[in-house]
Amino acid sequence: MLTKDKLLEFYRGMVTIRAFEEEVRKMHNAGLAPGLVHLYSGQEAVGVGACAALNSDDYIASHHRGHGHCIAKGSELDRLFAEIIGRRSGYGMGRGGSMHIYDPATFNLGTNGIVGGSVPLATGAALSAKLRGTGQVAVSFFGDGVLNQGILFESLNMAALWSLPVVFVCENNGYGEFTEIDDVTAGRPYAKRGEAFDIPSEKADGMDVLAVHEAVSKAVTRARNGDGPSFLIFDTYRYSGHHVGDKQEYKDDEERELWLSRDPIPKLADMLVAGKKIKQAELDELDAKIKVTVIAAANQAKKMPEPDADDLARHIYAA
Amino acid sequence: MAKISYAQALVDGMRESMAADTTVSLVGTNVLGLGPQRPLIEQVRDEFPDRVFDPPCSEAGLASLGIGAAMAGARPIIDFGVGSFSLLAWCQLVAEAGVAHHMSGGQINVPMVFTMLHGLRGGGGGQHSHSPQAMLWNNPGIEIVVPSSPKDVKGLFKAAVASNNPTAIISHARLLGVEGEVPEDDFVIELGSGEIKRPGKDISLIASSRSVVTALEAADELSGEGIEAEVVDLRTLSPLDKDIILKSVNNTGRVIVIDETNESCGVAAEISAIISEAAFDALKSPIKRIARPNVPVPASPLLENCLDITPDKIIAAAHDLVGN
Amino acid sequence: MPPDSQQTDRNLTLKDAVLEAMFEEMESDQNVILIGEDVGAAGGVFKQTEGLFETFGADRVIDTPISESAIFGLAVGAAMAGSRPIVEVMFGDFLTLVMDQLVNQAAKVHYMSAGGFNVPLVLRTGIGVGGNLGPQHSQSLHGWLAHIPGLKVVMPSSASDAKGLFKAAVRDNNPVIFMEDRMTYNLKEQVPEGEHIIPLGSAEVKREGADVSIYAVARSVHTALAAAEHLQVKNVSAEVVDLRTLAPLDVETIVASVQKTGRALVLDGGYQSFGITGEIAATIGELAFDYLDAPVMRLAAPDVPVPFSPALEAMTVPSAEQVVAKVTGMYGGLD
Amino acid sequence: MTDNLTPDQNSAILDRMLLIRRFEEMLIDLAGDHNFGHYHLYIGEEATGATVVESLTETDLLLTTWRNHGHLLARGADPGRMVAEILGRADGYNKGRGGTLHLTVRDVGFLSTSGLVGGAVGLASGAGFALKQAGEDNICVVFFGDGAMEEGVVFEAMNLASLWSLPVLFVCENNNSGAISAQEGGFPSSEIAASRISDIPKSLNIKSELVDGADVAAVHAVIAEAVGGMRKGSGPAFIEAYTERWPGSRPLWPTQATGVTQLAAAWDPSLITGEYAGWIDEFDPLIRFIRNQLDAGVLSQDELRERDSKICDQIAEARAFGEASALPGPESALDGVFAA
Repeated sequence: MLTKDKLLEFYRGMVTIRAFEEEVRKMHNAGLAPGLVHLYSGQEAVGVGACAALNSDDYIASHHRGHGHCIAKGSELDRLFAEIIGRRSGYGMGRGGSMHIYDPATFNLGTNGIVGGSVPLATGAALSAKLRGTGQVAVSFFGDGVLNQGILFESLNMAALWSLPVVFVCENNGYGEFTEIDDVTAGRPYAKRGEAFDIPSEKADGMDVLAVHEAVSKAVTRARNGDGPSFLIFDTYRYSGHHVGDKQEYKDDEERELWLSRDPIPKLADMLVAGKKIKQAELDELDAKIKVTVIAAANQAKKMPEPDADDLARHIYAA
Repeated sequence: MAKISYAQALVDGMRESMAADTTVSLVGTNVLGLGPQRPLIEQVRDEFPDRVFDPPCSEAGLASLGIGAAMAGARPIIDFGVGSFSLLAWCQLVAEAGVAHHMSGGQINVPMVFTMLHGLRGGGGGQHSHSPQAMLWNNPGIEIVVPSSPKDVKGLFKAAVASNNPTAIISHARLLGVEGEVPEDDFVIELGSGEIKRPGKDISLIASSRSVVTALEAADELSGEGIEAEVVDLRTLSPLDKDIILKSVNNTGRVIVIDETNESCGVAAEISAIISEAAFDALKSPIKRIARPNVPVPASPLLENCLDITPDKIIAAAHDLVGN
Repeated sequence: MPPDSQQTDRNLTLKDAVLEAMFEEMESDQNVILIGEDVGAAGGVFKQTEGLFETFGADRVIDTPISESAIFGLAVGAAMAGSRPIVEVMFGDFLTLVMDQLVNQAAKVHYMSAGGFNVPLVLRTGIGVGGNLGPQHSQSLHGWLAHIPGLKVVMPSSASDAKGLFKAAVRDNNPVIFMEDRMTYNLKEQVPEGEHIIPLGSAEVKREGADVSIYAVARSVHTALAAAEHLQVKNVSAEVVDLRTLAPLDVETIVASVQKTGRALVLDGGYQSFGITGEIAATIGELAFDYLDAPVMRLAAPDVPVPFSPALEAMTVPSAEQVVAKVTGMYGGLD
Repeated sequence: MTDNLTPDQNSAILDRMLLIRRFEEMLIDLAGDHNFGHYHLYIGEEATGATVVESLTETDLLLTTWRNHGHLLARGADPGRMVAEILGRADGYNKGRGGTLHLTVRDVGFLSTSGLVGGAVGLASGAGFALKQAGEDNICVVFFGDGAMEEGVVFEAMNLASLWSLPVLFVCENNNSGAISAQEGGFPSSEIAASRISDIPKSLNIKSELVDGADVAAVHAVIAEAVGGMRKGSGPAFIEAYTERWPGSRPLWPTQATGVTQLAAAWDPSLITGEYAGWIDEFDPLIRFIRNQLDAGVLSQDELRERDSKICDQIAEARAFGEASALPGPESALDGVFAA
């Protein structure tokens, strides 16, 4: 049974990510965040539920829609904003941007611009952890599009062969860019892709932070006990489309409303209130506080200095 | 002559190719990126609904699919969207498509087209800004088309589809919206034919893709100072029109090679080496290269702009040479 | 320890010199691991990893499935997490299969994370034409790698250099591609025992000369040295510069040599178009134009897939005779 | 398995198996006289290739790998021109550019012989795509080994074939069964976590069958059914044909470990001796098939001897043709990079 503190931690995490992404949207619309920006709004339950199952020194590897994972794993909001708008105090001093945020302090192997990029990276970190005997576990977050990438298949095979402490987390938000994933993916259910390699595989509700947390906790325990990888698929939804500015003409209202009705934040709030763990008014207060914190971090980031052109060629090679 | 955008001209070239040959199909529909020109590709789908496919995210599988289909007699167009993603299918590109004809002793042809966008695009960062053309030609067997204008992309596109070899059509992301005049008649531009985009006697600016546009801007300014720059557009890297390069160098004696691939082992290095081997005696001064510095592309606009090739960089280099 | 290294005679083949370097580095650093196809129990397809599995065990000498892309991606992840993998890609041609991981991940992580993560790994691969392996197992594709900022590229020509460069590569905190021409595997020479490090980015003049500089790496260095002997007979004194690493490139040594001789020939076993010869020629043209008495000439593999037939295959490897012809051409022909 | 093949078909299959066996035995000898580099033999797997082609029409397409000699011969390629190619001669099918690893014969329907693990599988989906676009009922067959199932491109290609219902028959020749393990210092031919290779295509909704690749009738039954369905548009199929690896392929360079095949071993057990007697007796598909045909009374020992003798003559001629063929002119090495 999860404690009230733990449930509130989930709540705080999800609301923070939602508020953060709203600020990113504003920044992008104001021309501050260059390139393509992919928002995590709608998928918060996956990142928060999964990262809450991890120790602080467990690894994660993320994807192009990765702000939520960074926040859930504990990165600082102002430095995240700073990276997204290309400032010198950002995690990558402005070189990476939204799709390439690396944070060694939280054992985050980076958001990634290549579809499937996170998969071998997390598998490799798991191999390293196993060889070094550290007891660390690695989680690879990836989108449904990766279900059709060969690198997933190669990595599943090796993780299973060597019983590596890695959890493969597929966030199925229904679309690869603008294409419905079901239209371009053979084989049902998708969990069979893991089962084919004798990897324990299951699908769970990605709009329910408790379901995510439970599935990932089981997988992490298995990994930490030396019993090898797991393959999890969470069905979820991206409210903002592929990137900020995507008009999402390929979706209909019925679909939108269905998923909105399953929003993980009110779902958890209702549970907390109905279970008399907290009053709605307290949650409202918490929401407001988080919003203030997030906006303050955003403002802080906007004041941070631009990169120095003299830094352009720094860090191409490590010393 | 109608004035249309590069993106529209590309689509027109594709449509005319598909109309002329029923074995031509389009697999992948991010040919025009995700920007404002993106919807134009729907013209192709509307006209040829049975020959346009939205595939899964499987670059290696798709490249293979295209190559195998071409070997079996079709003429597919396989779209990678972003040039950086061609690296996911590199093996298929260079070790299957590039070698099949030669390796089979001429028994097998691979008549197909790969499309992709390259170059600094504004916030593309390290994994969406690669310009793979130099690396592609460092392995023989693939034709490489790098157009700079709407007219050229249309004419070259049709030649690429008609060619019996694998051809990569690499468009600069920032050229898509650029407008230019395109003849209305049915025309094709032969692969391997460069073009003098602006004649001049004092200095040769040799470029391809978007660098041609930048070179033309620089040439205009230089002309105001009394320096007449000749702008040579290579249009295709493979086959390469060496004659047009050497003719221009023999005419001017001074050269700046401008290109957006990374400087080290890039297009500019190769062109420079070709010139110094074949036209050394015509040179009045060292050949200058203006290429992308050897740095992964940073996402920050400020840093990204440092990598961009601007008219100012070309003008400064021209001053150095003419003063030399 | 590998059997050869226990001999008092330190005359080792290039292959054994690298193996010795691997033994020493794995012995001194627990985090160094070896990953690849057939590198473990089988000791490598060319016996190039023989004995490592027996000494360091299956945990540190890891046999993999035939999944080049994921193997290399996994090595990048392991390196970010604190291991120091040596990844073997059996044939240089198979670099095509790891290109995305190499270019889009390994080369950029340090930069994009502003120094937050290092990727200390060595990708070891065998290259070069020979043995009639045909178009998919014979190429030398280092031009691509030298084009990508963030990668270091090492190409030794001799056993002693191979050991010293390999040890430096393993200790380097960046992704290093270590390319050995299989046709040099059995070349022997005296190799220093124990700690012997050659810093990456240091070219070496392998033969002093006054009249012409010949630049080369790996097997081509031997071609250049053979050509230099022929040229001596024609009273042309050739200097042979072994670049040893393409990235970092020792521009200083390159320029110093041509400033002395006034003539340059760049020789390479990789493809000419957009390859390393173009880069060196352009660099010399930019930095030493005024010293040049003749155009910088290039001799590289012709732009053709490497054919299988012995008769055809030989045509794709630059020969000493061709070097001599190119150099004499710079003098308008010599007897 | 009941015999579902006609006597004519059985006879043709036997001739193909004999041709392949004698060709490859000759190659081992040839390799002693000429250094043509690293090569791979099909001995022990003949029943698969020789039988699969029975279900194909002239216009079907094929793709294969470095272990291709059996497939090409089964499909009717000229052994003499094959020897010429293996020796890198001008009369070779690829004019000396391909060699054993890339021997391709377009005239009998082969599109590619890729040297890259899994390379041919990716191309096969493309061939299937073109055939489907063309709208005829032709199919495409791709032969590959178990190691290919470790390559990501194979998975991507199978997903596409399944998704778009492409007429591709994936024939995985798994010769890993009982292969020497890595611990014995040999080369395991695959490292796959899946309990059964055929589970992988099944996860992509591809109909998959497992068959004893040394059993002609069994191979024919699964192939004929799969091909029949594919011609009617049922989409791709995957057949895993397993064989016991021929001892002569260990370690990596083929050796005449089991000796030149004595066909009489099919009826005279005293001829089955030596270290690998077990393989010859139980797993050699040629011996098995001859026994089967003799038992069925459709073949006599004399007839077999006569046919073998003819095939051996044909192989000797092929060898002589290949050896007599000239090396290509070196200047031609640079020709033909691009098609006209």
